[in-house]
Amino acid sequence: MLRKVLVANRGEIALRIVRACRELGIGSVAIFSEADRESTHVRVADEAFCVGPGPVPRSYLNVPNIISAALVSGCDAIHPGYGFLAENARFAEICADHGLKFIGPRPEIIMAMGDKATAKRVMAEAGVATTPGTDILATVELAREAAESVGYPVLLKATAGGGGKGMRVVERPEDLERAFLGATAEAEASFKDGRVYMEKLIRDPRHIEVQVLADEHGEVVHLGERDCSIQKPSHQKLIEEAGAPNLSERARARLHEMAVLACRHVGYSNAGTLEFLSSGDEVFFMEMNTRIQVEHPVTEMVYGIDLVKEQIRIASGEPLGYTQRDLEPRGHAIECRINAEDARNNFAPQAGKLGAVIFPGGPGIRIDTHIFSGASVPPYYDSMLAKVIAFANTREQAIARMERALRETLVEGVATTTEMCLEVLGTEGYRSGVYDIGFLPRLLAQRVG
Amino acid sequence: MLRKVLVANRGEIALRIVRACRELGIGSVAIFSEADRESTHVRVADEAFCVGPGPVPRSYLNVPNIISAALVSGCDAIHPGYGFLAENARFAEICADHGLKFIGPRPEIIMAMGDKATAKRVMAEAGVATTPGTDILATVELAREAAESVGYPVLLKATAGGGGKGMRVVERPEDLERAFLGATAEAEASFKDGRVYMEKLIRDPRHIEVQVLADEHGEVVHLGERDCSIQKPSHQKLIEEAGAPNLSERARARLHEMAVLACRHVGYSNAGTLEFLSSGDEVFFMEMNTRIQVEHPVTEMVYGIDLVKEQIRIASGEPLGYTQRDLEPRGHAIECRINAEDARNNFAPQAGKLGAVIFPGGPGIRIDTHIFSGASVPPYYDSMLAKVIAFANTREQAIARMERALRETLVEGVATTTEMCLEVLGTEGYRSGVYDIGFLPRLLAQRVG
Amino acid sequence: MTPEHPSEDEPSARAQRLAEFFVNTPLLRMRIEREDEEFELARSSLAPVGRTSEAAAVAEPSAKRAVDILRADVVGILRFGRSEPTLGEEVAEERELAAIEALGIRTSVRARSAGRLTAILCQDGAAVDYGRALFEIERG
Amino acid sequence: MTPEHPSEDEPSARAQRLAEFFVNTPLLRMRIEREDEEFELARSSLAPVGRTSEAAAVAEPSAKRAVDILRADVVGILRFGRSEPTLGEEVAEERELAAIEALGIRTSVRARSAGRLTAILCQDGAAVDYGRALFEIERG
Repeated sequence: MLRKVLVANRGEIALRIVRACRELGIGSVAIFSEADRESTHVRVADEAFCVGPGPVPRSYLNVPNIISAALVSGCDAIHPGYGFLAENARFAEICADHGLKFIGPRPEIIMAMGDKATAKRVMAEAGVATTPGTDILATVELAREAAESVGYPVLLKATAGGGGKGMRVVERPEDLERAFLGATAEAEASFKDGRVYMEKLIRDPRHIEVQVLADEHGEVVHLGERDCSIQKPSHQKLIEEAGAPNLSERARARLHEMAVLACRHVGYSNAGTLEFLSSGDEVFFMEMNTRIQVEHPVTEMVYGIDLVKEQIRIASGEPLGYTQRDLEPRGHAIECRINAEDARNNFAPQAGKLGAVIFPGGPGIRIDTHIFSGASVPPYYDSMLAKVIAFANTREQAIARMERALRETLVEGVATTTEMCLEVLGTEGYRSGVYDIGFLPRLLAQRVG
Repeated sequence: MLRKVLVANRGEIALRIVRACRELGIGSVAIFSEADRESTHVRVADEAFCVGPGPVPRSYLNVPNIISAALVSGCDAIHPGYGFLAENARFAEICADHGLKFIGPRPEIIMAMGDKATAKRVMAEAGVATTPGTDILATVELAREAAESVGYPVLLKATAGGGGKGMRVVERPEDLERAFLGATAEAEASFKDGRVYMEKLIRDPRHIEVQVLADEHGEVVHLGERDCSIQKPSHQKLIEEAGAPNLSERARARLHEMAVLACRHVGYSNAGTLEFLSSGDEVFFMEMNTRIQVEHPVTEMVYGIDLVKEQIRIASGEPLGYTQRDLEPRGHAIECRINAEDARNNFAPQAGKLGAVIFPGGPGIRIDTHIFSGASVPPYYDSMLAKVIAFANTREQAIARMERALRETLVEGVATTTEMCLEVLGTEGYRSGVYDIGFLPRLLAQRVG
Repeated sequence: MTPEHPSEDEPSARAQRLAEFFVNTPLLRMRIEREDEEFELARSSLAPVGRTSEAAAVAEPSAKRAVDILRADVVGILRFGRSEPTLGEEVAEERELAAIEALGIRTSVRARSAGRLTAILCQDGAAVDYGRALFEIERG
Repeated sequence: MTPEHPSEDEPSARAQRLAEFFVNTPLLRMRIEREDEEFELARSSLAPVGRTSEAAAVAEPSAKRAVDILRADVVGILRFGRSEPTLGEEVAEERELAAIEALGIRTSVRARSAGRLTAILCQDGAAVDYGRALFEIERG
């Protein structure tokens, strides 16, 4: 087993990883920026090193200081969490160069999955259904030909993309040129990589993803799916659940099977998530996240498996020790993200000093948070303050439980998404389980209109 | 289903009941004393009524004000929680007289089980193993005869007893008279009822109890056992777990069977707990608690059943809707009580204003608490501030999880039992699961010596 | 921003004046928008529930004037009698101003001393809880 | 208890003096027992981790004197050079007082101005993190 892990992250996920280390009897070393000196992950870890000032490039992306902290504190591994350096293949290589085990898949897999076009090609080779589309399109002319063959409406996407940057919907041939040039320019500006590719636009899809775990000895299991279709207009997830409601057993089985197939094909190891778009009974591979996800707790609740502990065990070289047959989901889990955001103002992020903070508890409620009464919310980072997770035997009970939990939640000092989550949970659409990624944007548009 | 429930309690259990009401879509009315005006159960309930000043007899035992609050707010039921009026048969009758459903068993059962000698006789009739012993002993002479037949050492106990008051251990015949007179006088002083009875003293027993649920249509199920042997010298429980470690399957099955048998025999309804002393493979009925217990969450975790919701459903006249065969425990759960007590000073209760309060979270951690940063701990009430419950697939993992959770716990402003719990969890005795009710007293005695 | 001493016209000074005003109102939240600035003030929802502002409002004058606050000492329904109390009227000591009905029992609410009824803080038929302020009497 | 004005000899006054003393110590907890009374003082464990008391101790004099605090700006192992810095010695501007080794690279810690070395806040061979105060120099 690994002896001591540097946690190269902050906030709730850093705390989450420290907790897993503790429960495994492994040492933990936190890093923090000057803005996070009082944060919970710093208080709770065995040791903590300041790695730079508040702004992310100077602290949480300060690779030399992070690696140096790991070395001087005698760590033998680094857990990157999500965001920051989690999907940076070069960072994974640097860890290896310094004799530090990067807790995640091999660098070449991070690299391959980080390039969306490559990822899609690899998955198609593995027999995974992908959205009809193309490889990199060098010119408008090639894009025009491709669009005719794929069939309008199409989506232009940056290969280095994320967060909707460098993405354009093209409904008609006459809009193609402008969209192509716009997407290329935006991708160039955002990622210093202007290459774009094309996909068939799936209308009103659901975002369904499959959690996988793979050890370093070739054993691969899936831990079912999550529905993450409740997304802000920026495509950031707000509410997730496991399992996905109103999914046919056929589609569900196919998703699980494809996820395992894909991991075996690429020789994947550690935790990962395959994201799919689903429409009716059709599913299309979208991308693979080669790290732990924000929404991993809903899977943990229904499978009774601690995914972060499993990540560490796998990185230690241990075999999974169970097979797919040993895994059986039980009950239903929902996660609501409590973000420091003003939902009335386009989810504008909030910062400042918090007043009273009281989280709910009681049966079936799990709280993952780094904040507390009087804590500071620095302006530099992701706005997520907490995850409230509700678990119950049925989806209906989990919704009722989440509603009562959110009504108890008190976070003073900043605007939060608590009320927005409650509003979603109260809709007929959410309660029936029939919703897609356009659900929240439509709800918001109705409120304005 | 009941429409609106008055919660005749305070603190974490009042909050627990309000939460259950919320999840069932039932209205909730809190009561509070002037000292509890800012407490969480008041903030979270739909309505709240002040019923008197801080001291218990004037508020939480103020039956006229409590009943009146239920009536003027349009409640159709009262949930008594634990302590206060929970095992007061007369209060249950008064509720009925005012058309309020008392959420618990019928008054005559509360009455019968409240008298320890009667309870024991009834249980013996039902075929439940009870400690060898006697009925009420009127004189020292009768006590002497009884002791010869039961065999020394014996225990003299007050029939109205509780909390160790009116209890004496008698090791030798020459100590009997003094012990008898002492027990009688103490019982008279404490309970205005000097009657005592005798039991065989079980040396170094474990305290194991069985949770039952019975609907008002005759269906009875058990929800396994809890081991509550980690007790303070005052016999108050500090750490509980489900299931009991190192219990033979034969003893376990017998306990479960006897509990169900007893409930059927007395026509029990609602939630209840049968407490046993266990020594080796022998088990002896001790008493029955006709209410929800403090430690009910450990059972909820392993059975996936919300006991307080079940109490309300049962009181609404609903059938259980499942049988013993549908119930299967999963994993292991431990509860630690975080009390405002100075463990270095004989667990002297603490009161005052709290500073920072931060509870742990993450996978497998459940928190039931009414306190928060800056809350007041009034001097009038039970010193329990919070229950930290850890759940995991195995007992070993649950212990590791609890240890990391307690290390994260921060309650400033009063001394708490957090460190004491950690100390117990760290012992070889606790970890091996081989411990009895003398375990904590011995640990404390060692520290002093 | 230039580091000068804040003048009366600066936002921080205005915010402070607003805050001082706000804490003396019974409002939970106050939002002011002008052309170039916005202020939002909110009271902590952790403030004591119920009669806080009322209690503060009635407690303060008693320090300066000789004032009795009559409070409910049982939980029940408040009933005004046949002669409904009128704001400003002179009341005699032991005058029954109302009664609280609970469990079929009627508990009188009586003036502890003669004086003038300076506030009626309750309504006929309302459910009242323990300690609820009902009447204010300025002793004559 | 009789409501008198607290004198210097009363527990509350002594507690206050103790508290004032305590906050200026680096102690986390202090307990004093005498025949008839006990005092226990504890620092909030929520206080900023690490170098708080040290930072406060070195930050204060800088207001009165012309003091430079030299801090680590990389994470690594601190190494004193061949000429180990000595408390009280006069240092020249740009004098290398120590270096931080990290990933095989050596980063010098140099005096920003000439002056007297008034505090050495670090040890040879210690792991230092970003912002850690290392030396205090009173500018000459």
